Amino acid sequence: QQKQVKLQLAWLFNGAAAGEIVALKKGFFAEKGLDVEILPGGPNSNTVQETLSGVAQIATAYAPEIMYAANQGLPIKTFGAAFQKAPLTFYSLGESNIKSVADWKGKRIGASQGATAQIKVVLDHNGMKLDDITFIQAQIPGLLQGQVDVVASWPTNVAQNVPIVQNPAGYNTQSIWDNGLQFQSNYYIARTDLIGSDSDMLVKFLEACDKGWAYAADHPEEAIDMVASMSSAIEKDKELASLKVIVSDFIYTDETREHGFANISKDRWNATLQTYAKIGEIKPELTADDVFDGSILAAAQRTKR
Amino acid sequence: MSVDRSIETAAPLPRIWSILPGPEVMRALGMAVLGLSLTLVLWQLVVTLFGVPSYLVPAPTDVAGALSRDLPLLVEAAVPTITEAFLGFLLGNTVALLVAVSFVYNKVIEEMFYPVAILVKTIPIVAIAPVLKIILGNGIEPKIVIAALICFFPTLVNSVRGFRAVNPQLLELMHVLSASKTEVFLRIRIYSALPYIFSALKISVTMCVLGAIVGEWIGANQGIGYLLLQSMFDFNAPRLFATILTASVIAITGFAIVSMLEKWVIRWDPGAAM
Amino acid sequence: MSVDRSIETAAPLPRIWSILPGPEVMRALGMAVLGLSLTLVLWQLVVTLFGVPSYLVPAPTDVAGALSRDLPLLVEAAVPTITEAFLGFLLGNTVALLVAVSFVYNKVIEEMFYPVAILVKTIPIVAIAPVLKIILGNGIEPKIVIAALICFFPTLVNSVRGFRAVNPQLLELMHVLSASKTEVFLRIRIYSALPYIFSALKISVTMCVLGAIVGEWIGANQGIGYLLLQSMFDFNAPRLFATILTASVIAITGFAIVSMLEKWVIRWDPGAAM
Amino acid sequence: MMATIAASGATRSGDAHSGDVRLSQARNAIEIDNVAVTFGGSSRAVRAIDNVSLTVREGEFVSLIGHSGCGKSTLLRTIADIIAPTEGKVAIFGGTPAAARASRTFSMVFQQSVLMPWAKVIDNVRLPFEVGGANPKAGNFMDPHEALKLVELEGFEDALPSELSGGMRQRVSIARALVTRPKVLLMDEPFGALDELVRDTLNVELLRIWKQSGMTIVFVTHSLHEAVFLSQRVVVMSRRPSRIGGILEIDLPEERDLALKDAPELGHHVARLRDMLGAG
Amino acid sequence: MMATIAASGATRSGDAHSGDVRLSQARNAIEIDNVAVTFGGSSRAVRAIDNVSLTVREGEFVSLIGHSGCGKSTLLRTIADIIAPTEGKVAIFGGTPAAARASRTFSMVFQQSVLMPWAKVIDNVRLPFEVGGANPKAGNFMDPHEALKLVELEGFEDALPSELSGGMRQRVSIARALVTRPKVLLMDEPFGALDELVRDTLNVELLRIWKQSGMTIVFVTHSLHEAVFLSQRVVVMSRRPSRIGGILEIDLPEERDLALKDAPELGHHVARLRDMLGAG
Ligand SMILES: Nc1ncnc2c1ncn2[C@@H]1O[C@H](COP(=O)(O)OP(=O)(O)OP(=O)(O)O)[C@@H](O)[C@H]1O
Ligand SMILES: Nc1ncnc2c1ncn2[C@@H]1O[C@H](COP(=O)(O)OP(=O)(O)OP(=O)(O)O)[C@@H](O)[C@H]1O
Ligand SMILES: Cc1ncc(C[n+]2csc(CCO)c2C)c(N)n1
Ligand SMILES: [Mg+2]
Ligand SMILES: [Mg+2]
Repeated sequence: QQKQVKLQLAWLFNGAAAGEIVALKKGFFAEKGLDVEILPGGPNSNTVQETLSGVAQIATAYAPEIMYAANQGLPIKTFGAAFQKAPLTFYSLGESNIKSVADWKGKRIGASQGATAQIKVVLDHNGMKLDDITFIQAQIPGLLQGQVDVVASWPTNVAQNVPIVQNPAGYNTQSIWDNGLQFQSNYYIARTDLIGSDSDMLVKFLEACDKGWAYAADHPEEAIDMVASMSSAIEKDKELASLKVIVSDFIYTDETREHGFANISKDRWNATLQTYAKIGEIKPELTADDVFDGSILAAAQRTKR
Repeated sequence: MSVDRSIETAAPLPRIWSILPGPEVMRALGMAVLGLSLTLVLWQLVVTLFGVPSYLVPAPTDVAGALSRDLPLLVEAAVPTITEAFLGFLLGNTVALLVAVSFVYNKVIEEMFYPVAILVKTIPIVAIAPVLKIILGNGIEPKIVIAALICFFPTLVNSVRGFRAVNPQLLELMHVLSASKTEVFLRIRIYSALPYIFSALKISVTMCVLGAIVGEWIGANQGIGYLLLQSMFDFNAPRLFATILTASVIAITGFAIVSMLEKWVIRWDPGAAM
Repeated sequence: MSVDRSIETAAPLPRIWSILPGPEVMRALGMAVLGLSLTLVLWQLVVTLFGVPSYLVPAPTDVAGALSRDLPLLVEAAVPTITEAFLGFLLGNTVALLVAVSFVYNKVIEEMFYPVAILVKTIPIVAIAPVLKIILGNGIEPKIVIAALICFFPTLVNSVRGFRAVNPQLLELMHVLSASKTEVFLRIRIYSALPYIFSALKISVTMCVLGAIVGEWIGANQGIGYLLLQSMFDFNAPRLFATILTASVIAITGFAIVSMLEKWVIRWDPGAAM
Repeated sequence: MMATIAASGATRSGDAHSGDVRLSQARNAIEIDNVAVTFGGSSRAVRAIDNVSLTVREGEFVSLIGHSGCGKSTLLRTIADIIAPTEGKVAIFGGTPAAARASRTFSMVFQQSVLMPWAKVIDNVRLPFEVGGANPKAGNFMDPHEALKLVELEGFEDALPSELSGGMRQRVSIARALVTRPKVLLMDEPFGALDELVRDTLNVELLRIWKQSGMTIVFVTHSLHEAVFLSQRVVVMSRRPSRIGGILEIDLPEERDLALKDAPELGHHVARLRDMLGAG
Repeated sequence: MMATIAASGATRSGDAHSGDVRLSQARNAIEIDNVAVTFGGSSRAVRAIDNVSLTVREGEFVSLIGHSGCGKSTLLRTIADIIAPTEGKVAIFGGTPAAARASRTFSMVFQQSVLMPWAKVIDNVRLPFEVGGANPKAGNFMDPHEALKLVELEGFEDALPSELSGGMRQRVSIARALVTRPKVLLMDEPFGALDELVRDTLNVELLRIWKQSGMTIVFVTHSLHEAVFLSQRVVVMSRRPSRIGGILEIDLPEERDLALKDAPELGHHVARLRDMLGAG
């Protein structure tokens, strides 16, 4: 008897969910007795609310929204993090010669509205304030058209970054990871009560995802074919490039080599929460226990690579 | 100052109504193609002259390339979106008409619930998307409801207006005949409202396409909305614009169908009183 | 079957038109408050009975708390949004009326460019947000343009319809008087179209508020749209709903103003022919 | 003024309360008691009619004449329960006009033809069959085609109103009023848009229907000849605010044919009415 | 059929080509040459008028009579350039109707009052001053208040059309037609909704204006008395498809007053017309 589970993704089916899709397509979930349905997300999707309200038992989510949810006392927790590092990186064109966050002073920094807090933390880390820069909501075209000097993007989204990467004068980057904000990404979240009551299912889920990502890492072309079978508009060549970056730089890091797939440490969460508390985004009394339950990671057999 | 010759419509030429593509329809089609072509030429000119980069706005030629390359993809994506839009159109307009009828039947209901309708209209979809997903699941239903929500309001406003824009002398006649409110509705108000209702349907037929697209943004792996997001994410501007064009073709087709229906239904002169 | 008593409007009671709040306006206001209150009660009941969690849909009492707590914030946020919505309303409707006039002047223009108008209408804002930002910068302008884009279409469709819904006998009269097209427009078509135009304005006055909000989503650090996003981000559902309510109040107020203007402008019976 | 007229020859006071034994033998079809109507217009309040009292017996044919704008239509619309009188009251067969309306006791022909522009001629005529709970009574009704034949419009069943001439539209309205075989017929200048020949035909036809059916007819006209030719009594309304200026009893033989139209007796009555109108 | 009538007494053929020396002394105001109009309706094509030729001299007063629906309005609308004839052509003072229209050579009074419901009475009357490039010629025009006085509507300047009775609306239309002092006046049953007294007054007034101004008037009416009283010639139209059934020359004195309305000479002409109508 298969156990029915729904996984709500934060975004459309693409390379960032390759491991989960492979686990589904290769039957890794089924092997564990799970009948998983993966639901695509989108800009009008809110996975924290959807998990809370039972649209899905498990979802992927990003660090900021998890912290804000915890700040409101909402009963969800992370039990793993597919991306070991949050990829958010600030790009500038070579012409503008912005080599470090210190060079941001007086510059126009473009990002989505939601990235304001991250920028604040990065600035804070470099002894600056939001007033020292001009924040503009902008995307890559804004950088290329000279509306901003720096723009936030994810290096994993290879297709998006093509115009920057191909800039004749080169480009410079500052990632949040290297600039004082070390949180992870594509966290697996579930309701707190579910983590308590059905840890067995979550463990099996995590083990299947682990297997899926490992398979995707070893067979990227096949993985992308599987993604494309669920997402007809995927451009396989671009997505393959993305997947390779995702696997090599974000799924598998030193930390997974040591602790295994999807690892989260309390210390990292505590540090992250502190940076957000410091700039007043969340209550200072929040701790890793409010956002993280380590029992699933501890119980799961995880690949170390 | 040129003299108004629009009076020519009163000239005694035989008019042929038909919903089958007659010469009139072919002409309209030709004109539409001409208008769109002109727009494309202008667009191409602007893109070329000002050197607009293709990641921002691709040239029509690029879009044409994407169109021909991705045609199967676009057609495949159009199917669910058309379904959602059509069902949303039916649902939204039916509800709007029913609410409008209740408003016109009872002024108190109108005064009480018109503001509520506006309130519902001002709720951004993103704010209630999770609620819709819980109640309606992940299938086609929430998309239909979003399309319906989006096209509900124009039809409500127009049909309330239309149901009231009745020749007062006809109301007097019906009064003398002791017609019930329902009879006045079925025999007089509906006809008086038809020009308004068709006008509203023309608005909502385009809105419901947009509604279905926005609906797909709460989570989908098919449909025009999905394709739009994926193309945006991939920075595939030609495909993005080809997708937008596909949405437009759906909307324009819907508009044309409603227009033909209108011609077919309203055969009297809506400005005339007899 | 109750008999239609709507004929009572033909009874010889003195009607007082006024845009100042008279007893009629006060009554309408009271009814609106009643209707909204009823909705709130229902909402509270549903939330309480079904145990709807407050992160999804907060109870009206929670929202009321947020409203009173955040009132200064909400008022402050309302100012830029109202400005954008109002200017967008002016811009969108002016352009729509001008285009409608050109359509009615020249059938060929209509046949060629109605499809183009639909195309423009079906472009999702997010898809052209980067272009808008580059052309219009990051100030209030792109928000105004988005609000205008969103309310353009209903007014276009309704006024094209309205300009054509003219009593054919009046057209004959103007023809005999050799009136130019412009004169027919200014003296006949505008009046015939007014009921349609006001209906469209009622639709677009609510749409332009939503348009300004969506405009703020592509880049703003103030306004209702900003507050909405921020509240959503923070999972502050009570504040989110308080913000939506604020948007509704703006829209309802706009709607009420347009309705009063309509009463004040259209003093004749729009269904009547003399 | 009213006194002047009442004193003169064949006229008598319009005051229904001054009971006339000869007239009160039949039932009263319509009793108008001290009715006044005031309109509140955009510019000023207009008292259209004032202090009008009139009793119409069952089976009587009464015409209303008066200057344009004096309030004839207003009075007829008050009887038909379209306008609520500002003062006074109206009774139809002792009941309210609303009850009479509901029971299809009367039909009304409006001054301007009021047709549904979207409906075929035959559907316009059929309308009274199809609304107001008329179906149960429909057994008594006239065949719509027959009604159209009465007004000489056979062959136009399927035309739209916009395809008809002014007079043809007016005749469709008349057919619609006749089709229910009402006990009371209220007609507001029904033949105003018709040529004399059709008008003559319809006059004779109307008299025939009236005789045959025992209908009560209140007939507004601006043709004095027509009023005299058709009516048993002609009510002359004075200028605004309109009262009843006088009533002329038409003591012509019951059997009337077209020859009468040119007869000197009729001319005499017409001249009387013209005097009364001039005095009003 | 036309031959029968042409042979009889005072009538003559309506064929404008059979030039009559007596009539051709004045300029021709209106020449209608073999005009036919066919309507393509929703159900069938209707030939409303067929083969109509008629010449109206400058300064002439011609009435059109004929059965309801025979095509009188259609003919008038063809002259006024509202309907393009399916066959044949119309000339006004030798030019096209369109040119005549543009130069304000004619005014038209429609069968149904056509008023702007949103405009005050005075603004409705003033309309011809304000459109069609009329301003330069306005010096010649009548004061709108004077025009309203002519139709006995002083005091109603600021009323809306919905506040007027049917006859009052009709009179506003007449005032609007007169206000431009046109050389040709086309009137489609203008007095149809008026009581006889007002109608008599306006008849006399119209004759006075006609005499004084040297206007050419084409007048559609369904009152044979009115046609005879007003006109120099009465054109009788036959049944649909309508042709000119005959023309009656009215050899009454130029000076006509109300007394004539009851005179036997007039009655004689009316009887003639009735015969012609019956034959048509
Ligand atoms: N728009 C139209 N479409 C079809 N048929 C029409 C149209 N207008 C008029 N007719 C037909 O043309 C004929 C002549 O109409 P017209 O209005 O000229 O008559 P008329 O002589 O003025 O009648 P009346 O005295 O009743 O006003 C009628 O039979 C009518 O049915
Ligand atoms: N809705 C209204 N508002 C204001 N005044 C009105 C209204 N209806 C009628 N009147 C006025 O009431 C008076 C009587 O109008 P009514 O229509 O009864 O006249 P009538 O005798 O039928 O005239 P006619 O013979 O011209 O039809 C007129 O002076 C008119 O101006
Ligand atoms: C500049 C930039 N900002 C935010 C996101 C967030 N986002 C949008 S879609 C998506 C899913 C990626 O697989 C994510 C994380 C991004 N990608 N790039
Ligand atoms: Mg009247
Ligand atoms: Mg006519």
